[in-house]
Amino acid sequence: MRVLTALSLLALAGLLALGVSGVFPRPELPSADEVAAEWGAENVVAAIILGVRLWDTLFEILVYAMTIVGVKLGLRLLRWERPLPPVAETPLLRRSADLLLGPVVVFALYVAVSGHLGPGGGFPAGAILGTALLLLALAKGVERLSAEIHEPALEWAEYGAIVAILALAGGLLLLGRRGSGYLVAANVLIALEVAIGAWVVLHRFASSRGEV
Amino acid sequence: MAVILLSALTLALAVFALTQRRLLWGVIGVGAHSLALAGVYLFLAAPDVALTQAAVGFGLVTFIYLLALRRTGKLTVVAAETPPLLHQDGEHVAGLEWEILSRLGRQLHRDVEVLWVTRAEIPRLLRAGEADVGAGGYLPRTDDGVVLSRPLIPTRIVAVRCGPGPCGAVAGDRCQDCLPASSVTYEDHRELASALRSGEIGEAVADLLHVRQWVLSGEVQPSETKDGGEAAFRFAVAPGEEDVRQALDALLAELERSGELARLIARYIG
Amino acid sequence: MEGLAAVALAIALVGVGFWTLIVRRNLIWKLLGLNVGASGAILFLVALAHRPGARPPIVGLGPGPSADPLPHALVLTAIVIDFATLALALVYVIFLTEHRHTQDVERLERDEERGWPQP
Amino acid sequence: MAAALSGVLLYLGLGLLGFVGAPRAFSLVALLGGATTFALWAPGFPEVLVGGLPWGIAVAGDTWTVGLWALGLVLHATLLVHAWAKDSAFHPLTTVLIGTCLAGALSRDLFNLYVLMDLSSLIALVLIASGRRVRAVWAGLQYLVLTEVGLTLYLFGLGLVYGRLGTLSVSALAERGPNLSDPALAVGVGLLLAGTAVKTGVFLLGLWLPQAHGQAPTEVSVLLSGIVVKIGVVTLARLAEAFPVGTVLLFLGVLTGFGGLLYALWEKDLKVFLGFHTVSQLGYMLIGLGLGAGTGALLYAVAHGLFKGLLFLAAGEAVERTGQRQIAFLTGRLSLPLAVGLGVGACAIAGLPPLAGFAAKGVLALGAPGWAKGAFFALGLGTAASFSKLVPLLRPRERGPAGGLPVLAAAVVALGVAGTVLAGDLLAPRAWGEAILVVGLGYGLYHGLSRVRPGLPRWGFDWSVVSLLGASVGVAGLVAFGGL
Repeated sequence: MRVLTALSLLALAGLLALGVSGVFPRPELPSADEVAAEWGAENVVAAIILGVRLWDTLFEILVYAMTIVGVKLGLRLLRWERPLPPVAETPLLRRSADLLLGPVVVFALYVAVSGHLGPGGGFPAGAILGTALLLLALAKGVERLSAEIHEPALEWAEYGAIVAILALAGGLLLLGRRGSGYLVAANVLIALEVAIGAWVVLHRFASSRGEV
Repeated sequence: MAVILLSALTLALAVFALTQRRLLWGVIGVGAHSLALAGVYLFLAAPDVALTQAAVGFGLVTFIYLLALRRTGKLTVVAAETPPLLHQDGEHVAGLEWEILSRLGRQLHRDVEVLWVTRAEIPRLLRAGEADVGAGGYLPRTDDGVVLSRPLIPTRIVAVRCGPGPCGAVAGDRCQDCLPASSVTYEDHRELASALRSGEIGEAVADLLHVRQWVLSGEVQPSETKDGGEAAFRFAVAPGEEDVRQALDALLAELERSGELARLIARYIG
Repeated sequence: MEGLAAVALAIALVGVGFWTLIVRRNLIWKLLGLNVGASGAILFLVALAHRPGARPPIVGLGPGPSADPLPHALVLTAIVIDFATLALALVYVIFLTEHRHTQDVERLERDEERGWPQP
Repeated sequence: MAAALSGVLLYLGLGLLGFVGAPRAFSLVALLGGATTFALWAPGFPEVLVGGLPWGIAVAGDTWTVGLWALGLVLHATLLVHAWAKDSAFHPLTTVLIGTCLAGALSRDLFNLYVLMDLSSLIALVLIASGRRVRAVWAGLQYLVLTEVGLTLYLFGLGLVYGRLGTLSVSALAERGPNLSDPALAVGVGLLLAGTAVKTGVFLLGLWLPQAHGQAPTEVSVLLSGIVVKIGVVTLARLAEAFPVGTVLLFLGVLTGFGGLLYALWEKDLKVFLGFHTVSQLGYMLIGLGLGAGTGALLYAVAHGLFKGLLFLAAGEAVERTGQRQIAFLTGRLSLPLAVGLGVGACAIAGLPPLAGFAAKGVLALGAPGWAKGAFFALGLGTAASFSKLVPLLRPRERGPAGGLPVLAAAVVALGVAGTVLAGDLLAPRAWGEAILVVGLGYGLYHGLSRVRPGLPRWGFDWSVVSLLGASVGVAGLVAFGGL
């Protein structure tokens, strides 16, 4: 099997190299800056993601949302024979977690809101927020935190955010509205949805022990 | 230039990660690879991709791997082959310690994987984080630097003399501590026994379990035996694997209380 | 030159990743290999979008031509998709570990042939 | 255009709302909304760039779109009738999945199709694993990994094609007159084809299909074979539109047709058997695409969605109610509606007139060259022979609930009658006689074959990946060096 694998991988690499060697000369690029201006952005990538190819981005968001559903359904099935050992908790860790919370949220918000001007956008912002929140939560002890969180509210916020994005997309694509305000709104909604999703997924991975 | 250097680094990290033996190192390596990849994107004039790669490809992915590993990782056992405690039986591992280790694996939701090594290597591998548990009739030396479980089976250290000559033991064993400084060490008990039989050494220090096997099989006919004091077989646990040690101790205590341990000893050792 | 180095890296990553995916027996190792292989495809797109001396596709970031912004946008989607795939796959690996006490593909296949006896 | 897009948005949004509450109601409203928007845009609309120039996503309503929308809506209606009482996650997931498939039928953009193929596999995987059975999860995991490898290859191909031609839209690619003697395009197109073939489940490339379809819960199998596979088929149809790859598709079609059939002939597990037949039936669609007979391939895709849905529904119910998966143990244990459903489905797939399979096979063969007719004949013979295994199952034991079976059975009959009447030539006694002759010969062949027991190789996980890579390299090499 190893021989066959090596042969096919080598052949694949050879084919790809052959393909790359033939990729020149490259076609002319359309003028990107005008597209960005038309959508009210300075970052052309943001104009593409939230404007020209918003239709793709919708499905990307759905990929993410369906993964969350899958993780929820999948990790609920587990039967833990033994509870997990609690995460070590020290007062110092808890204090610094409280202190870090503010800056992290502000930074993530900045990444989201400025996404149409420079590098950034809803997805990285949401990922940063979700990951950082869970790290802080682990420092504080997941058990206590999950008791404090109102799961249905989180679910409402998550699906509400996606439906709002869908509605916004409908408005942008079907009615032809454009402008930086829409881009900021879309980025913030995406960041919200991604952050909640990251939080839910990681939280499940960290603490699920199955209700079956 | 920066791209070329970073590319080489990225590839090296990927190769490093994927050739590791321990999953944890693999995950950490792939995480580092993702981060280096984000650097490559930055130099390829793709700052958006770099940021997303760092936040999602590096942050979320590594985090989720680590969380998944926490409950599904392999329990790597390094051991010297010691029938009837732990030995390879055809395709499978068998023995008294195997019964306990496989129970431990089930409890921790981790696959147990046994790697056969020499006795002297066990503490080094555990300290380096290459393995979680050391086993195979482990008699700890005082300066091992590993964490020990509760005693599993009590035994004694015995010196057997067959003729004139120096004294030998297995390297890395507690028995090594009982020897005079000029003595000879061997890699495993089989070598020790054959050296004793061939007259290469005149005396051997070993645990009672091995000595009994030698005597029962007629391999060694001692002319004189000396008692070297009490000892106990234990499991060694890598420092830092506190939950493994706790689970192991709890399991051993439970087996002892229910009498299961005594039954196992009767079945395997008699 | 820079683009070509990145393309070479992308092809190498796919090789290394898929090799691991096939040769390793543990499911999590396989997923790590898949991860590296998929990151190769993403790098490939970004590398092909790069042109010599290109600036990032952000208005006002210096003179000269910008890199092709479209592949960058596509790749953002692909990165998220890779993460989603990985998360789901890990959930099911955990599920199998729970129910079969193993992540070893050969053992799972042997169990499959024997009709999944109780572990 | 606006109607079609809002139909998709409606499906997705209502499906998501279903996760929060009232799943059945939202699913039903989505179906009604989808049907309404369908009526608004049918019979089609010209291509539009959603998002505008220069990089917008091309969508259009052509015959494929119409056919797959109709198929998706019928399957959705069937599942609503059949699985009204299913648990809360099933209906929203189904709704979103169908919405994804509707979007896939609309899309004429290679990257959009990539995202949709990936999304549909992920949702399908969640649905497969929702059965909470170890074997389903194991099959689903292999499905996920293999699909992901295939889609990675697809991305490579996409990079090459985009890098060379600078566009992703199918029509724009076709306009630029792609020339496959250009190595970048040849390799790129080869990898695009291979990646899509993996996702579609073509033999040797997508070896995940039979187990994943066979081990999934009943309703999920219906969706998988009914419509999820068709996203791959429609992507292949788009690729065939953009690039001159007919010969490769013919090659893949013959490969998957006979490869799947070979395994189906000796498979004993009822649902896995049906899964192998999905692999085999793909052969008809790919050969149709390769010959340039788009209508025939589309008709076959829709007909296959309906009759395979019917077969999986009946077989799945039988398996779930009796707890037996082996065909031999199911003899005489089916209730009346299940036996009738299985019978109608088997007759349709074998090509008995005037059912859907007969019409689709007839239309496909209308303009086909001689060798293709021979291949269709051999495939039909093998299909009839392998489905002869199910004849003992058709004797019902008692009455029972029919669920969604009548909806699909009626659709199979209606499509068959309509296709037969509209195609004209198929009303001739000769066509009917030939079809019945093939089935009769196949039944005879079955009795001959039942004595042979060949040792077909089993494909483990690793071997499936190796075969995927090897076959993909083969396909790409064929495009690059085959001088096609």
